[in-house]
Amino acid sequence: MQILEFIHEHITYIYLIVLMIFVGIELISHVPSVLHTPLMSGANAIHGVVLIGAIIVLGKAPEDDYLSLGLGFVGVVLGTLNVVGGFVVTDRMLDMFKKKKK
Amino acid sequence: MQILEFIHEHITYIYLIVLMIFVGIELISHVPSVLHTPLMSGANAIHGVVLIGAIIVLGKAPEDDYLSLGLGFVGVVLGTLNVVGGFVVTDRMLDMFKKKKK
Amino acid sequence: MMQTQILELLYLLASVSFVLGLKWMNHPDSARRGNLLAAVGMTLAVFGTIFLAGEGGSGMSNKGIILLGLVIGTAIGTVMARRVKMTGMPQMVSFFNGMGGACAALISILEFREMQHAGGVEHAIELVTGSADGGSAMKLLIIFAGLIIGAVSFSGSIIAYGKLEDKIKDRVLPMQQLVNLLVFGGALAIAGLMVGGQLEGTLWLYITLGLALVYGILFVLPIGGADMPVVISLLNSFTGVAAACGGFLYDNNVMLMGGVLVGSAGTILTVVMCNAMNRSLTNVLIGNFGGNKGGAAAAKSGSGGTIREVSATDVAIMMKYGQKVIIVPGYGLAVAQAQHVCHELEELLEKEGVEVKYAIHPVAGRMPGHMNVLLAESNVSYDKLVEMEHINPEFNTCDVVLVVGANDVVNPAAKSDPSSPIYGMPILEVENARQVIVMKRSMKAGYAGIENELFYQPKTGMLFGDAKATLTKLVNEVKTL
Amino acid sequence: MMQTQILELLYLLASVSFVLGLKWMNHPDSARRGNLLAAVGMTLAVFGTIFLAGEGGSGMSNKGIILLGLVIGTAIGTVMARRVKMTGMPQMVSFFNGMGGACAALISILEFREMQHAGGVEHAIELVTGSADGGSAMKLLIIFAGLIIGAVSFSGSIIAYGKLEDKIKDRVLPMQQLVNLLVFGGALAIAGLMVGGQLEGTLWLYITLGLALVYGILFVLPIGGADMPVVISLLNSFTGVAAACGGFLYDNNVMLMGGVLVGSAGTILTVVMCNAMNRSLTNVLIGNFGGNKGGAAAAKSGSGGTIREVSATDVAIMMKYGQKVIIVPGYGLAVAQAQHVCHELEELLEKEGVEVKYAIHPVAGRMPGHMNVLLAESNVSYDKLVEMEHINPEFNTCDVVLVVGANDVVNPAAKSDPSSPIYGMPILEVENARQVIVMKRSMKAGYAGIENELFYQPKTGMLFGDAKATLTKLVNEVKTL
Ligand SMILES: NC(=O)c1ccc[n+]([C@@H]2O[C@H](COP(=O)([O-])OP(=O)(O)OC[C@H]3O[C@@H](n4cnc5c(N)ncnc54)[C@H](OP(=O)(O)O)[C@@H]3O)[C@@H](O)[C@H]2O)c1
Ligand SMILES: NC(=O)c1ccc[n+]([C@@H]2O[C@H](COP(=O)([O-])OP(=O)(O)OC[C@H]3O[C@@H](n4cnc5c(N)ncnc54)[C@H](OP(=O)(O)O)[C@@H]3O)[C@@H](O)[C@H]2O)c1
Repeated sequence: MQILEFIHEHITYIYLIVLMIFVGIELISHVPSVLHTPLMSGANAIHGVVLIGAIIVLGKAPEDDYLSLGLGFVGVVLGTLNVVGGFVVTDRMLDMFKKKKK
Repeated sequence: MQILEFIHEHITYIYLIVLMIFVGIELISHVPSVLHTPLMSGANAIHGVVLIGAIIVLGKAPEDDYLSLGLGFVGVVLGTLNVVGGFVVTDRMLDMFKKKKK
Repeated sequence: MMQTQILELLYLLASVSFVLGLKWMNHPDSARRGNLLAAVGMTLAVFGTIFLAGEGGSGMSNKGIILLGLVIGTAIGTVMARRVKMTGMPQMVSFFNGMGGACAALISILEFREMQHAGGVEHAIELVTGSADGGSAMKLLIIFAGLIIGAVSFSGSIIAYGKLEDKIKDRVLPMQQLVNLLVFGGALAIAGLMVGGQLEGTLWLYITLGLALVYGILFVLPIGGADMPVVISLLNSFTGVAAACGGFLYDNNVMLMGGVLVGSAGTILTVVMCNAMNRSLTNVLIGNFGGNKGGAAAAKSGSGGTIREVSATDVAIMMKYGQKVIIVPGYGLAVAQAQHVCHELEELLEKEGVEVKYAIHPVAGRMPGHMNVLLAESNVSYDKLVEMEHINPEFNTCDVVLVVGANDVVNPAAKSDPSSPIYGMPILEVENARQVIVMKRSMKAGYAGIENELFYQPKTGMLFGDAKATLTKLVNEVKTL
Repeated sequence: MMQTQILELLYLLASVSFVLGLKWMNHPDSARRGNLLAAVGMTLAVFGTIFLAGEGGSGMSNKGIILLGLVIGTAIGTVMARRVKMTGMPQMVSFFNGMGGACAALISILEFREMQHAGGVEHAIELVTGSADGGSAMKLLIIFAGLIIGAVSFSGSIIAYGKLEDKIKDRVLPMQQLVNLLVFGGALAIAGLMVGGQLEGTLWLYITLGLALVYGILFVLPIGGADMPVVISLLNSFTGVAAACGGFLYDNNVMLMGGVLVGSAGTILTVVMCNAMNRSLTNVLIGNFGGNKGGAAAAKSGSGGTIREVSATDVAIMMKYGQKVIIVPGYGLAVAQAQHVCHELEELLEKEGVEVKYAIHPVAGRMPGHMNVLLAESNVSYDKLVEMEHINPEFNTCDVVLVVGANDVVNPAAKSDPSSPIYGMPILEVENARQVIVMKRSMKAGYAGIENELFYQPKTGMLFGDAKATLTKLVNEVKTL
């Protein structure tokens, strides 16, 4: 019964998650294999969205709590690394795949 | 601003709809053309889910409101036609596509 | 309330079953299972609603009438769906689609009635948004959307049904586009005024309904009968959207999900179907070379070259003493209901040691998969049906190609003539075979309404007559040889 | 609060941009645009959060520090991503992935701290569920999930990075499976007890963190370096799930959507990558024929037949006076960094009137697309790179095939020997060419660690030596001939 309760409380989340899983599966199922590496890299950049979590944590840290501020700051830097590095690397890779005029 | 208000109020619906649209597009984009007719028919059966609306309408009609009862009843019959007819026709069509042993 | 929670779970499962079902329908092997899965999900959702929804989770009132409706609908639906001939499938789908549209329109009417009874606008508020302002306008908006879309889908589907049953002919009104615009615009305008509160009263609702019904008729009437599969697919997605409106109205997840899914999948399917015929959707809807122009264009036939007529006896000999025969079935085979004789001929030849295959063009006939369905129905073995890409390289190893009532799908203009309306459509390359025999009744054009140069080539022999009659003749000839 | 509403809209747009971006990345033509779109969406979401989130929509506190972090991260990230060599891409991806994992773990630590400060369990309730019971347990559950998954992803990615940089060797502990199980089980058990309320205190959080970090190391350590792309893809999807946990925690739609998308897409991508190599995921993770076994199997070489060695001069003559040469690049070419000399040879031959093409096997090298990236980097024109399906029919029209440091991708056992571990993998059918020249350093096996019968065929000549050195020799020979 607790599981029903849980489903009830989070029903929209569950719908969203289930649908997004379907979207993810369908998107990837038809990719040519030469694009696997850039795709992996692109997906890597997208999960850098975790950066927003770090921003929220840092943004609500009390101004005198230096440990929180410090760790939050590190979190933001690392998250940004993931996002920026990820997108730049992917872009460089994909640049190799475009047709060149001879 | 009213549009922002609207988006705000229905944000989960919007997410659900957008994701479902993506799912629908991705699912259909890779179908072999011989399956178009059964697929159309299968989709037809699925939108028979409108039957549930007819059930709700009929289910809340006051017992002495004969017009509502009558129209609701017709709605349920038509909706059921859509669902049952749709699935049965699709099944018959798909039956034609299975490999037969000679 | 545990009931409500269980119902939520059932709705979730049903939504997933719709998605998975459609996904499985992508492959011939799993398609049937997919359809079954969606049906099971639907059943769960329907019975869940009847017995678990409502206040306190005690289920619906009027359970008896609801169940009666279900029983009657199931009985009629099953009988109709079982009785219909394979070739009548598209009109059946159209009919059922229309029923869904009508159902959506009825729901809207009843909801409107209820809103009026409950003292009009103010009451409905918490039903939709829970917020105080704009709530009832929103509800009205959804009601009218469901009404208009449902009604258009209903009347349009019925016209499509009639066309495919050959009960309704293509007809273009004078100033068709303008009339369409006026009718549809009228419906939208009235709906808009009612939502905005400038108009009131049930009468206007019925006027909107009427206009929407008329628009559905006008919309489908001028489109060529052969384009109906595309139109049905489009109307199909309309009904999906109407169902989604219902989901929005009742905050009902499974209606919303199912409706949106069909709305989006149906739209894409429509586009994909058009692409397979090498046409754009607007082209189908406005009708560039659809049905009614076929006859006219065909009149200017016999333009160039001479044709060579052959007799059934010649063809029978050719085939009997050949190594390999490929049959190209087309729309004419379906019209003549000649699939059974065709299968008989094939078996006969196989017994004589001739290899026989069928070359299946994806848009041969008038609905996608038409030829598969037709031939499978007459028990042709599945591995004799070879798809275009796989059979094309085989034509040059083949002695005789028998084109039975096909035309556009073997028209070389698609490859050679950039000005042809079918230019770019992949075709069956029958000219590579040693001999080509074309069976049709006359020199008339096919669906696209254009000349076919193939008929004038030296290696082509024409065998005129109704496909069924000619094939029967061939069977007899082969037997008596 | 209009700010909040705008933020919501931005999050919606960002979510859509992620989906569309990934969709566009499916085709080489639109891939770059897709990546850009996702980046734009991400930027909107990030700056939206900083300036519009928070109470009253006034944005975050500590804006200065946040922006400083962004600037520093952007600077370092851009420089690293720009500096890295093309062949070092996979380890770079792994590194950035690890940063994301670490970020997720840090978030969990800080949220836990805040829960403790705010007086522990009771306070957190409304933050997550809005309901009175189970709320804080739920929050703790999410925190621990984010912590463990993020930490595993971090340490695993760093090990994967080290392996690809050749700084860490494959190592199997005694009773590896058991140790793994204990460490991971321990982390789960402590987390479970804390969520259940039986354990308390920050110390346990750090113990869980430690165990998770150790598990990440143990998990990746024994897997062969060549399998790292698959492992990275898997860890990638882990980080996605960790990000989704954050979305759940903060009720933040864009984190949830982005995280779940990557979680599901990454998982499927992992499976698809395994399939392309004809292996199962468990096989990669437990290591059936991964890196460290290659050496051993290769020892039993020279099993059957004799080989024919050829000289660089012979090969140069053959190619110079041939009509058509096909080059098959493989892992050895990448290792030897011979792509530039290879391009030089190709240009030289083209100038002599020889037609030169490259045959690209989808899993040649050690990451998907490896050969495309490598050759494109050395300015080989894109239309000289022909994919497997298209080049295979061409081999029989070709005079010389030059296999440069490839092995498994041309191993005929994949077609002929059902007992071979690579049986069923599609290969480049080089045996159809008139002459096959194989350039490698020894008779050692490749990635799959198996014999290659091709080397013993009469039409095959072996040209031993480092790929770069040998190619340079060939270039000189062709020049001086
Ligand atoms: N499959 C789909 O989804 C779909 C949907 C809509 C449109 N289309 C279009 O339909 C066309 C299909 O090509 P197709 O080659 O199958 O057909 P077609 O081009 O329409 O040609 C059919 C031919 O069959 C002949 N025919 C008609 N009745 C006959 C009878 N009783 N006995 C013998 N012959 C008969 C007609 O010539 P006579 O009058 O001289 O006998 C006609 O030329 C394509 O243009 C396609 O784009 C397909
Ligand atoms: N692409 C991917 O995504 C991916 C990922 C993981 C694994 N794999 C696997 O990797 C394999 C790829 O096949 P492949 O044919 O490219 O490579 P391979 O089968 O691993 O063979 C590479 C060959 O190159 C030779 N070599 C190494 N260094 C060399 C040098 N400096 N100069 C000249 N030759 C050198 C080696 O022989 P010597 O030692 O005798 O020189 C070796 O036999 C497949 O089994 C695939 O499944 C691919």
